[in-house]
Amino acid sequence: MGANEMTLEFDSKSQNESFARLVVAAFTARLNPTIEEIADIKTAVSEAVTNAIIHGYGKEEGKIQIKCRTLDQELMVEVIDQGVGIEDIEKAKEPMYTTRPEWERSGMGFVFMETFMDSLEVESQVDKGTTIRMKKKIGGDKGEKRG
Amino acid sequence: MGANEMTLEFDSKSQNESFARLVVAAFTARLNPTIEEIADIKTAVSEAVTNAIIHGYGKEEGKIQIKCRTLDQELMVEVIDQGVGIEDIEKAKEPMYTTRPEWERSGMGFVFMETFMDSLEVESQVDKGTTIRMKKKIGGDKGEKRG
Amino acid sequence: MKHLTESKTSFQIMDQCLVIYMKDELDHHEALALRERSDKLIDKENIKHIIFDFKGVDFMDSSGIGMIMGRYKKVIFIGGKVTVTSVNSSVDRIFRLSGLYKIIEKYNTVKEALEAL
Amino acid sequence: MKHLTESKTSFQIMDQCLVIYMKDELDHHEALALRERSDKLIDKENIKHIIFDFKGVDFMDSSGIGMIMGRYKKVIFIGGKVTVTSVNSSVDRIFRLSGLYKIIEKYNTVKEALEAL
Ligand SMILES: Nc1ncnc2c1ncn2[C@@H]1O[C@H](COP(=O)(O)OP(=O)(O)O)[C@@H](O)[C@H]1O
Ligand SMILES: Nc1ncnc2c1ncn2[C@@H]1O[C@H](COP(=O)(O)OP(=O)(O)O)[C@@H](O)[C@H]1O
Repeated sequence: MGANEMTLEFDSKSQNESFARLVVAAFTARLNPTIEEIADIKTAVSEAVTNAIIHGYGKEEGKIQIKCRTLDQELMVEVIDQGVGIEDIEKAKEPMYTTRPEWERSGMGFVFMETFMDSLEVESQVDKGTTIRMKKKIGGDKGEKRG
Repeated sequence: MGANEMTLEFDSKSQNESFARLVVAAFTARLNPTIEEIADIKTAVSEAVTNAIIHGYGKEEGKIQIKCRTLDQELMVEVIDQGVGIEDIEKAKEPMYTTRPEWERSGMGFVFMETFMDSLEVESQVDKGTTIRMKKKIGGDKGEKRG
Repeated sequence: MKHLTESKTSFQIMDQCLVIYMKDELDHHEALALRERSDKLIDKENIKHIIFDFKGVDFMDSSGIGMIMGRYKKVIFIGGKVTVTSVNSSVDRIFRLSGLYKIIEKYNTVKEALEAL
Repeated sequence: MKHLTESKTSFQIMDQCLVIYMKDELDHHEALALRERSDKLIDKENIKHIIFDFKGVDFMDSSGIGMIMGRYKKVIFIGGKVTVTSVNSSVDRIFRLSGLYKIIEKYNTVKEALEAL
């Protein structure tokens, strides 16, 4: 199947979290994902988008971009903010690590992104913003069918 | 309810028509539309997106942008292409007028957009592209509740 | 996508009548696929009448109108009829606005449409 | 949105036990609303035990974990218990990965959870 791309840009409001998940899930639909694969993708996107809203922008409001690309049976998703950025990426990825315990964050966001997707890359610069890049093959055992 | 905005950009492939409708419908969900209002919006968006794909870009492939904005109980949608443009906009809007009878076009696209939305504006320049701007109030009789 | 599309719509042929049971959303993308598949059958099976069943369809836009008109033009010359069945209210509205009921008939069920041929 | 959120979740209080019947998708947005509403009840009604019923929930992310841990911290000091019920497989996976089952218990139904208090 040929490449297909989309970019979504939306306001960093918490009410848009479910909208963002749904858009990525709908875009992935043509790869014929299983219900479990869709759940994985929705969780990972939800974590990244929530982080952009609460950590990236916090009390400010900004724009969040989601770029998606499907090629053969692979989905690539990028979640991009121009927020405060992450100082220590390795530390941020540790399970249970959160800079916002007072907001009842569990520190499990990056763990879920890594667990539910095949790969996770984090690019971030303090005061510039953060880009989360995730990939996932859909239908691992249907791999031979790709062309 | 405060303003909320999103922009979607995607490839002009016919398989993305249903995706585009769904995204606009999902974005409108927080205005609590009736099933009929959602059907109206999906039809209008489908007409505009299909036109961008087949008339705007034709055999070429390009990018289509959809901009949405909700404010109070009103939805504004723009569907934008950088395709061939429309020479005579008034003629194009006439019922049953189509430049592509050989593709089994019915020439009813603009009629449906006008019928199903509250307002329709068409901006177009030959060889530059076309912008379709549509607005619709959601929940006409709930109007008093807006604030 | 072609595989998906084909598995969604089912076809039934009785005498010279083709019944097309459509599914989900009839937009330009689906209309293209449906046009191709039904025209093959119309030619090969020498079809005269066509019944479009909308039971499974919850969305249609003007591309659906064009697709139905296109099939109408194919069979009208041999004295065929085109009918639509199980049309829900939003699809019905599209048909009414487009004036299509001037040339095609509407029945509640495929059975009624078959009896009326 | 607040109205919508509130009408989706329902609450039931028996003795000092609060049962929260959640709906749809438990993400950060919903967790914020749920936190506010349940904490009011916990304080006002002198709640000791909390049962989160997931029957109507088809999605949860790490914000749900944080919200449940937050309520756990509120009742643990007065010897309360937090349990979850009717957890589907995808929510269950999130609980297992987060290690939450070390501090909360899972039951099939609210009835079973109430009996085990
Ligand atoms: N987009 C972002 N912008 C700024 N900081 C971020 C972003 N995403 C994550 N972080 C930082 O990484 C930490 C860990 O993130 P995560 O594992 O998702 O846990 P949580 O969101 O529960 O804190 C956050 O507490 C925050 O400090
Ligand atoms: N985005 C566009 N770019 C270029 N031409 C367009 C565009 N949208 C509409 N048109 C022109 O306007 C005509 C009428 O459009 P419409 O009422 O939707 O009918 P149809 O799509 O069935 O032809 C089209 O046949 C085409 O010539």
